[in-house]
Amino acid sequence: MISKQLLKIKSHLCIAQDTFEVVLHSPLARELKPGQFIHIALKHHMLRRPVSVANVDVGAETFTIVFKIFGEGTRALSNCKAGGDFLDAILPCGSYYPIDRLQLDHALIVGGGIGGVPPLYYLAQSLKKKGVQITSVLGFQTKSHVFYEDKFQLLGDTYVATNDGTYGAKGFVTDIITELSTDIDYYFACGPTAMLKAVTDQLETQEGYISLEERMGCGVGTCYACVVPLKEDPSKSKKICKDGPVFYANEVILP
Amino acid sequence: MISKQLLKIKSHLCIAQDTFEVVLHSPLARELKPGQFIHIALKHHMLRRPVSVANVDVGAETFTIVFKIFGEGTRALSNCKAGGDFLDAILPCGSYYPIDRLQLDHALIVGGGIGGVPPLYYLAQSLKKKGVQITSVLGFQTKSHVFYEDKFQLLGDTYVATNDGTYGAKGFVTDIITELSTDIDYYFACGPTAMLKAVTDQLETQEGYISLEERMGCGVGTCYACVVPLKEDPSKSKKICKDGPVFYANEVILP
Amino acid sequence: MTLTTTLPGLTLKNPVMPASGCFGFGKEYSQFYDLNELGAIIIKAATGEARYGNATPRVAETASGMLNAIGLQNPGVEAIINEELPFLRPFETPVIANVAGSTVEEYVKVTKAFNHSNDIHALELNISCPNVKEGGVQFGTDTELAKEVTYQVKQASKYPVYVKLSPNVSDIVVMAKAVTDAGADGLSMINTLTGMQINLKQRRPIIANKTGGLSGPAIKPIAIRMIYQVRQALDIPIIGMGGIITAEDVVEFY
Amino acid sequence: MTLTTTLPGLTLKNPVMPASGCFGFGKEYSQFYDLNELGAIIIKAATGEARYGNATPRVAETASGMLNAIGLQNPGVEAIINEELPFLRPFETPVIANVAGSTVEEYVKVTKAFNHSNDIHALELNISCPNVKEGGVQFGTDTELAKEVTYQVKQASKYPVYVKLSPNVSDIVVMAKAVTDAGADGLSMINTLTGMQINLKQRRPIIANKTGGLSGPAIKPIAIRMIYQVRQALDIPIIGMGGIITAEDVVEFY
Ligand SMILES: Cc1cc2nc3c(=O)[nH]c(=O)nc-3n(C[C@H](O)[C@H](O)[C@H](O)COP(=O)(O)OP(=O)(O)OC[C@H]3O[C@@H](n4cnc5c(N)ncnc54)[C@H](O)[C@@H]3O)c2cc1C
Ligand SMILES: Cc1cc2nc3c(=O)[nH]c(=O)nc-3n(C[C@H](O)[C@H](O)[C@H](O)COP(=O)(O)OP(=O)(O)OC[C@H]3O[C@@H](n4cnc5c(N)ncnc54)[C@H](O)[C@@H]3O)c2cc1C
Ligand SMILES: Cc1cc2nc3c(=O)[nH]c(=O)nc-3n(C[C@H](O)[C@H](O)[C@H](O)COP(=O)(O)O)c2cc1C
Ligand SMILES: Cc1cc2nc3c(=O)[nH]c(=O)nc-3n(C[C@H](O)[C@H](O)[C@H](O)COP(=O)(O)O)c2cc1C
Ligand code: FES
Ligand code: FES
Repeated sequence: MISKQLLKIKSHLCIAQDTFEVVLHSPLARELKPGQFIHIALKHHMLRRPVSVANVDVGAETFTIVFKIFGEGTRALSNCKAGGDFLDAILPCGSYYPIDRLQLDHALIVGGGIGGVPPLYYLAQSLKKKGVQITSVLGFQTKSHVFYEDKFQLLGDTYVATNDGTYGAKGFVTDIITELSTDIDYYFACGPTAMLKAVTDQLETQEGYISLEERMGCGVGTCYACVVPLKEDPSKSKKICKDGPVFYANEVILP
Repeated sequence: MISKQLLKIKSHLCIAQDTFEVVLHSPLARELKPGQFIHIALKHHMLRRPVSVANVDVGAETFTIVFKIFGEGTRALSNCKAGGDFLDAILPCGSYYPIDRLQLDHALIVGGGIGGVPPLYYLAQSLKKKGVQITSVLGFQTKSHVFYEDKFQLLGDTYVATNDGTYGAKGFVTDIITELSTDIDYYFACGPTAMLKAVTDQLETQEGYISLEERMGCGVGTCYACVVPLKEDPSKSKKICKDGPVFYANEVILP
Repeated sequence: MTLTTTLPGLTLKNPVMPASGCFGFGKEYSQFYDLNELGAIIIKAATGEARYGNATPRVAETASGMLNAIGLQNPGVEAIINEELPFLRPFETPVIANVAGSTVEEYVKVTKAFNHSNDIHALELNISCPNVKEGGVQFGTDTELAKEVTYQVKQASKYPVYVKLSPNVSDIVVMAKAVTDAGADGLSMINTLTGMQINLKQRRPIIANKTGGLSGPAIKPIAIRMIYQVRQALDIPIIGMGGIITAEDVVEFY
Repeated sequence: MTLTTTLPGLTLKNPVMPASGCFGFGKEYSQFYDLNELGAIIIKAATGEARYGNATPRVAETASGMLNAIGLQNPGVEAIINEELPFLRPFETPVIANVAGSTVEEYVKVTKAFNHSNDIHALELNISCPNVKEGGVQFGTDTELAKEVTYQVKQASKYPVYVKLSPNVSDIVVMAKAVTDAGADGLSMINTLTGMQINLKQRRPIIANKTGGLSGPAIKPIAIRMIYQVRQALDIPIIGMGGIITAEDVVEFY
């Protein structure tokens, strides 16, 4: 059940250029599933900010978020301090990768940038625990933005592309996917819409799940800010905050 | 000359209920005269907050302000920290008690509450340095609001009244003034308008100076937010931020 | 001190109610707190048929406010009556239905459909949505249209009718008088002010619809001014909204 | 990149200028920075005779904004010409005079007085001050009055005339068209929105005049929307204002 909580900040770390990893305490940590997000209120901001769950430590009742300074809200978030500060958040929000329902031996994980990589790390961890073989393809703009590559390496084969070639392969995640010769059961993708479009086109014949982003109001399904039209009937829509952010790849029309 | 500066916070102390004494560093400290104020900008607030200069240490290039939490702005001010934080302020603002021009042996100082007492402390200090005898009458609402009595005591006879009688004499400053049998050359009053009205009426036959408060916009004389009508021609006005806050007692019509 | 408030057709335990569109149909927020604690619930706008609404992005943040251009997305009045309202039955909190449309006929159709539901207690006539191409705000900025739709809806409704006024007008009192003359039982004020925000990287409006409705503390001074003006001129119940966040805000609207 | 901007009657080094009323007549802020760095200076409103303005308090703070009800206090057009404008002579920065009045005759009188000054470069016709009992905003919300005063002032003026529009209207484009038809050389947008704030302890409006004009970042989305709408409809120079604080804000108005 979703609720509003004041989360204690356990640690706060800069892990790449403008990129922060924050560990939060919550008794609800154990209920957070890969793909879900929390919706964070910030002083002097009318709208909450959605940020994905990047990992969970059930024993410690903590979970991790990873975010990058993008505008005023994420800048404020980057100024929070471990120890004294609390974060006002709604959680858990949205749908998750339904891995418990899937017949899975080998999963392809495709993540792009700050929006894509964090939730997929939690997903990869969870898949690993279930004994699923993982191949990860991560895309970043440039070397200084790269993070979590080492963590993904520990979970399976991991390939990194940067748009400007300053690290890993030069180009896009799709360039790497073309080269892959592995058989996969499902792919799981998260990142910028342009990337999701390219990946879903490329992997059209594969089963997969994608996670979407949209500007949100309520984050819980009341305001209709975050809809996405459905392929089977574009006059119908689902809400990214409540029915998503994770959708079956062929379910929705990407904007 | 007036200017906008970032002032380093040297110390920050709670001296009475919700009342704070903050020492600020500025090369302009030596130019601040008794009765003048600084106009403080606060994040997330459109309007600056006027606060009087309560003392100056020319050697250290510092000056003191004393304020009480009244609303959101003064609350934010009370959360500033010595060491790291800077205050964005315009200074020096407004007119001052013209003590260098006056023939003075004995001065009566009448201050009411948080708006009145701080600027008069700086005035009393300055008068003392010139060898003027000082009698001070300070009014507060209740005992927990009383501050700076000891400091005034060091400069001359000091009487305190509280409205509820929890400290000093019960009643108003005017009750104490009635009892005083001393001859004074000038009085200097600062505090709530109701008090200023009562005091100027009571001391009608005396020469005196009063300091006014009003909601301000610019604080430097451009916006006409803070005018007060003149006794000699009520269709004319002066600006409290620039021509005031200190006025000759019979110059202005109190609102 | 009692917070009980009596309005035409409504007895409220307290005068606090979420504004239409901010609360959906109640299900989601029932997870956060007991809906019985609310004075009333104003549900999301209902139109004659299901509406998809505008393209996304539909919201943007502004200084002490937000813009929204949802475009009256809703499942249509029949679906609301049959699928959404039953959820609110167990709660003691009165429900106000928000009625929208592109034509007077559509408003009347929605009104009549609600006559068949016993799950609501009043109608709020939304003549002020700035985010749909036709209807919506035109009704709210044209005195004659506002009168006409108020009159027709009032005639058709078995429930009291509160008319929700648009602040995007030169003279709010003229508009308030017009709908009062046309039979409104009460007013609700204010809907959003039309605004726009630019995405500086892309140099185009953030909201796909370009303009959106500005709400939040930024518009509170405008809401208070308009409510004050109408109160001075007319003796009619007013449901106040526009930037209310704290208890102090609520008091300021009295 | 050049910031030079050319407008009717004005060549600006950069498009940044303080809005009327926020800058007095320049003297005070000349202590803070070199006035030569400004693109232009719009001075405080001038009326035919000296005006005292409203009772105090005249300002109040709101969420991301402020209310003001100065009431056009100024020393009168002759005193402005003789006592204030000479101070600005040494600066290279063009001066725009803000013309106000209660009647068309007063507007024309002020306009003609400025014809005798060589210290200004353009007029801004203030038909949108919400804080005076007569005149002011009426001219700005009534299309016929706005046309009439624009026409008369334009006829009387030897300087280009920018008309400052009020946002307190149902349709800003109608108003912009009206004053353009009447001869305006340019528009300036927007003046303040009428608002009110309550002092909760005293349970009455903070501002003595009760209502005041809302300015600041709170109204920026409304300013941008209105400027956008007018730009789509008309080909006339627009001086943009309303909540501009940062360089990003300036860019957003383009
Ligand atoms: C389901 C979901 C999960 C996300 N997970 C992460 C994450 O794990 N790490 C991370 O760094 N970022 C994540 N994002 C993106 C993150 O929400 C935005 O970067 C953030 O909202 C930007 O806020 P800002 O104040 O810094 O930027 P501003 O541009 O100042 O924000 C203005 C408004 O736009 C909204 N906005 C701007 N960009 C986005 C965006 N991409 N998605 C949604 N709203 C946006 C903001 O929420 C705010 O309402 C996620 C977004 C969604 C929808
Ligand atoms: C010349 C001058 C000197 C002052 N010196 C002192 C001092 O030394 N110590 C001290 O504690 N206070 C002083 N005050 C009063 C102080 O400025 C107010 O208490 C403060 O502005 C309140 O701000 P706030 O945000 O806490 O209150 P809010 O009520 O939230 O403020 C809202 C708005 O009202 C204005 N306002 C509210 N009360 C006053 C007031 N009494 N005078 C002017 N503006 C007001 C604020 O500046 C702000 O614009 C002085 C005022 C003036 C005019
Ligand atoms: C996301 C969103 C959706 C809205 N949808 C509706 C609606 O369907 N019908 C309506 O009458 N008003 C709608 N409104 C307007 C609100 O009911 C309210 O009048 C306005 O937001 C001002 O109040 P506030 O500042 O407290 O939000 C909506 C507002 C928001 C923010
Ligand atoms: C204190 C104050 C005084 C003003 N006086 C005038 C005026 O005399 N004439 C005028 O045309 N506009 C006047 N205005 C309106 C401004 O010029 C401007 O149009 C408005 O404040 C919106 O811009 P902003 O949000 O950048 O302040 C005044 C505004 C303020 C805040
Ligand atoms: S953000 Fe409100 S419905 Fe999704
Ligand atoms: S505060 Fe602007 S003139 Fe005094």
